[in-house]
Amino acid sequence: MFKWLDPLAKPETLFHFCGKLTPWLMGSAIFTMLLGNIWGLGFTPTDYQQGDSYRIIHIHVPSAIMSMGAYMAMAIAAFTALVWQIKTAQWAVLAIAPIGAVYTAIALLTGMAWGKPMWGAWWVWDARLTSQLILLFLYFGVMALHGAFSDRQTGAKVASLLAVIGVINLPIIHFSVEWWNTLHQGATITKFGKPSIDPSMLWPLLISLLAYKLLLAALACYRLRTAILENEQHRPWVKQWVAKQ
Amino acid sequence: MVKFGVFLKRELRLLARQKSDWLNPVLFFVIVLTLFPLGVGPEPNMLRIIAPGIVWIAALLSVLLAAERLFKDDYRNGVIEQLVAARHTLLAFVLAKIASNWLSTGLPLILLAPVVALLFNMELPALQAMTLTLILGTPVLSLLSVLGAAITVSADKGGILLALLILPLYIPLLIFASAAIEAASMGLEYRGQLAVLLAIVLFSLALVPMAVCSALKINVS
Amino acid sequence: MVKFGVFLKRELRLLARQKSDWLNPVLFFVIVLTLFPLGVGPEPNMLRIIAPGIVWIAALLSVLLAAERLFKDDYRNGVIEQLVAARHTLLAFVLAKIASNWLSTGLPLILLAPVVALLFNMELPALQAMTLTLILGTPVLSLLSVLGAAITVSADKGGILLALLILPLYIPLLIFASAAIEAASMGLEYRGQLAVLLAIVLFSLALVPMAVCSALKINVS
Amino acid sequence: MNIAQSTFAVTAPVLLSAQGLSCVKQDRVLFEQLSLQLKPGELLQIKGKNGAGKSSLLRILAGLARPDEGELAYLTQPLSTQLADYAANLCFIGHQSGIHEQLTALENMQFWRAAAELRAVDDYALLAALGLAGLEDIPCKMLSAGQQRRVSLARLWATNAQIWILDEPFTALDQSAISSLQQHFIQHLTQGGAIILTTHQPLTLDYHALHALEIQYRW
Amino acid sequence: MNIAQSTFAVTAPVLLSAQGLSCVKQDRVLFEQLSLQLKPGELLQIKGKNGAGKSSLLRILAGLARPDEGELAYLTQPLSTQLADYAANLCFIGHQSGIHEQLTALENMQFWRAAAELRAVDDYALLAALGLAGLEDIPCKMLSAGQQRRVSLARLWATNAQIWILDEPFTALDQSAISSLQQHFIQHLTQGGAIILTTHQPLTLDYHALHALEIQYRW
Ligand code: HEM
Ligand SMILES: Nc1ncnc2c1ncn2[C@@H]1O[C@H](COP(=O)(O)OP(=O)(O)OP(=O)(O)O)[C@@H](O)[C@H]1O
Ligand SMILES: Nc1ncnc2c1ncn2[C@@H]1O[C@H](COP(=O)(O)OP(=O)(O)OP(=O)(O)O)[C@@H](O)[C@H]1O
Ligand SMILES: [Mg+2]
Ligand SMILES: [Mg+2]
Repeated sequence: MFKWLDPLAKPETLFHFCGKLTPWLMGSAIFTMLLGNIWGLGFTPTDYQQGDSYRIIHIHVPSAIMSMGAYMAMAIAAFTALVWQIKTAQWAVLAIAPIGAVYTAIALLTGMAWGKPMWGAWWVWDARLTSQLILLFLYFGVMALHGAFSDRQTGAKVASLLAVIGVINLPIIHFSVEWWNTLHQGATITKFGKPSIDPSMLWPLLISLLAYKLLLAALACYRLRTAILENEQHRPWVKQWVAKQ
Repeated sequence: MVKFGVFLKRELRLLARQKSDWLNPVLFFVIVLTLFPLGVGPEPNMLRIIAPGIVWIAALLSVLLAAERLFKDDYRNGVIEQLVAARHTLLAFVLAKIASNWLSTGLPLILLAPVVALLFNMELPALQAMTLTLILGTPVLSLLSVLGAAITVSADKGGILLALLILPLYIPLLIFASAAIEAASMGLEYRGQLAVLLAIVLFSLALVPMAVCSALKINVS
Repeated sequence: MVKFGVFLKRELRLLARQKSDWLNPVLFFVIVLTLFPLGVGPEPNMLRIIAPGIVWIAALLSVLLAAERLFKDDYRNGVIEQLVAARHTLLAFVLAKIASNWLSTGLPLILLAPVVALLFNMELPALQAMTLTLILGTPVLSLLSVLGAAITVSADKGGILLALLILPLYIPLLIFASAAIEAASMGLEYRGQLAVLLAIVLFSLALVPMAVCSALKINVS
Repeated sequence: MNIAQSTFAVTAPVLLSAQGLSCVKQDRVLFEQLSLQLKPGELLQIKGKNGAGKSSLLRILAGLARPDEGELAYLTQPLSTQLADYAANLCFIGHQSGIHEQLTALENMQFWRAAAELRAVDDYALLAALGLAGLEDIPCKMLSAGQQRRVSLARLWATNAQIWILDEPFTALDQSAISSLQQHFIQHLTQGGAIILTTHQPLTLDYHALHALEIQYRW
Repeated sequence: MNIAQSTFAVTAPVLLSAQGLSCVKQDRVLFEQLSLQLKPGELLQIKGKNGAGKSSLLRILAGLARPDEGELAYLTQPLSTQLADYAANLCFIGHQSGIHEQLTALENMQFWRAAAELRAVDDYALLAALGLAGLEDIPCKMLSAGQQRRVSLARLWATNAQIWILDEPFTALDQSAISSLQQHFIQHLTQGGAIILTTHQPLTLDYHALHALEIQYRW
């Protein structure tokens, strides 16, 4: 495993590796995205309770799930960066953070848009909603922290540290928020139960999920390449590469 | 006033260089607001009742925190020392600081009002009243916080001292602003409260900048 | 641990030299608490319901404000740089900072609990629960705030950023502490919540000091 | 000092004069009954051991602090009635550099242009002449100690002020920067300017009217 | 350099050595392929213009920053495996003085005694010898620039560390303080210590093994 990963720590190798990967990832992301959405939006039956508004599920659920997946990916990169002192991993953290934040925001916004017809309010202080909001804050924290240092290196390292600390916090927040709600017995709105999903809806959903995953990988690779170029601009290999373009 | 322009540009440039300077107060404001439902409980009616007070307390705290370090860098680097030595440009400098503080914290809070209304399920009239009180009130917040920052600039640990000096001055603002929002949410007239807020703004606009200048002079000598 | 003693004495000496360092957080706490009745309205029942959450939010903000400048002076003067160069004494130094932060802000808040109970018309069981949660929770507050201060020590603007980083981490504490107080005021059992708080304290005591050390190292290099 | 110069100095007006100054810090008298005069073309070097009171004197002369006793006069008028005029004719650079760490060298110059009425010179050319070519556009925080000092001193090439008060201007500068700064001092002096400075390093050039004032370290 | 000394230097173990160091800031290469050796009894002066990269090099040598390329060794072992031992044998004083402004000179010494394993010397006598008699008990904030520097350097009289890394130690000091500091350098060197320093002021005493390493300012 390490034999395979070790050369990737070198910026130059990683740059070319990502360069090769990006078009494939992007292509398959677009393909699955189209497939999932056309199938999901066009060819699934209308829900007898919710009408057509439930179709937002094809954006909401994958982005919600992948917002957490992105955080995990970011935290793993951060952990690698701190323990093995790998610079490229630091850059990966910063490459993933904004994508994760956007996913989180999409999940929140689509959820709110869905909640208005369902619950009659844009926002309720439900456990899942609250923890998703806090996830957004965690992403913002990582990004803001990076921006607050004029020394780029320090900023990247510190942001990695926070990303790692945040991952310990993620399950804690998740569960405590859940308990908080049951403890209080205050919520007047019954939480949305797990709707048992018809297979005809499940498949497009799973495809969309894959699409979001691929898109995350593609965008992360792309951003990582940019970051490598930015940080290594003084190196001869970058100059050679630029000259070739 | 040409100088005011130059100085304001400098402050805005500093803000642009560090986006966190204006992003953070906004995020802080939102985070403090989310703490309340977590601490007090998610009951919507309860939240709607306490919302006006909480919004204003959160606004106060975020402006205060943003102002805290306003003069610190310039003091430590000797910039203020030299402005005091140069004398005539000090007031323009202070006005630029106040303006940039408001632009970077007060203004975003006003723009954020709809989001707040959403989080707390506020109705349209309450939202309107909240926006109006924020428009009138945030300049006062900025003025007072800048004053506090100037007073404590050479104090060895400014942070909390600043908060202490400013919080009592802020009480009238808090009372009238939250009363206005409350009145609005019950469908009542609230022009009276707005008039009081207006008076407070004008009063502090007239007095505070001079006070800031002399506070800086005292701190340098 | 002899070193821990020396370092703690140094911190306490600094506190003794600047009384505002520990007086101000306490006063800030009280002032923020008095703002709530002003902002939210003086209705006693309402106040009693929101009291637990508000006490804990005020406690957080005051510990946070106190922590903000904890490392700044030592960073600017190059003290931290040299401690990092000397390596083995860094942990003792960090522990002393955490201890002094708690002694100067957490402890006074605990002693202040009866006054708070009075302000908000809390009953005896609620007061007891509040004191217990403060005893268990304020060390966590100190730990987290010191961590935030260490992370941002070389950042260009500390204040609000610190708050932004720490607030999410602080949410479990807030939820369980205020739930405990609420349960107590309704005459219910609250050992479960206390146990969770205890777990959080132990967990953060074990991990945070190391994290602070590495944050300082990163900031210096 | 050649004779032509000293005659010039006698007939020239006194720019700044101090009579019977004293300064007390805590319970220590740093200096007492100190008097001095500054005329156009003169360089006055305040000497003394560490802690003698040089910086304290300079801050008093710059109008930043008040003397415990004694009078200051600008162009023979009491300073207190002339503060604005004096300030406009003064350039003070203290132990602190007076530049903002987050701003670039260029932006700091622009700020000083507005704050202290600098001449509209070409900042790029000026900074390049000071050895900062290519570094005009990064925040000063990222400059080395000596480079920050250079940015701070760049003001001296653009100011119209006649009186310069400089507290250890040579700190952190390398030898070539020190000698070009001294060259600039001489130019300023021959154009009728006047300088008060402290430094622990020797002044190496040949000044026409170099006066020294030694403050004894007292305990 | 006399012959006896240089033989000693050849046979002595290498305390600190660096191979092929390079340092990159932003997009600028400050130095590349820089190598050096430090033996007991040697004083190594890093020279270079403002901004050449002297401070950056010292921070790397002190283990505070990592080089972008290259290896460091302490007593011929890689530094990364020896960090704790190396730190215990090192005294680093950078551009910043490392003293807390609110604490008195004595209290700062006590703090350093705990933090950096200073010898138990008589602090009062030491501070008095450094010209701070009577100022031991006021917060360092109230000391002059040079006095603060003296407090910071007082550590050098009480440390057991063999390797000293000093970034412009003479800043703000007056001539007498500079020469007594240099005297102390010589004493340290003859006792088998080693020093790396930067300074823009000339070293005036006669050192037995004085090496210089010049970093060219590159753009
Ligand atoms: C702002 C509002 C909302 C937010 C922040 C939100 C957040 C989330 C999150 C984080 C997940 C992923 C859960 C997991 O992976 O375990 C999720 C899944 C889901 N959400 Fe939402 N949601 C919101 C509103 C809604 C609404 C109004 C509905 C429909 C009634 C809804 C239906 C679902 C469904 C069906 C799933 C997938 C089921 C599952 O994985 O258990 N959400 N949502
Ligand atoms: N954090 C940083 N980011 C970018 N560039 C930096 C940073 N720190 C230093 N530099 C650059 O590195 C160069 C060397 O700085 P350094 O402080 O090592 O110089 P120096 O040789 O000590 O100079 P001086 O004699 O002025 O102290 C400078 O030109 C500076 O612009
Ligand atoms: N705020 C203060 N309170 C008490 N004493 C002070 C204060 N500021 C300075 N001093 C004392 O005044 C004396 C003179 O300080 P000053 O800074 O003027 O010295 P200096 O001649 O500039 O020395 P240096 O060469 O070190 O810069 C010092 O001995 C210092 O202890
Ligand atoms: Mg001085
Ligand atoms: Mg240097």
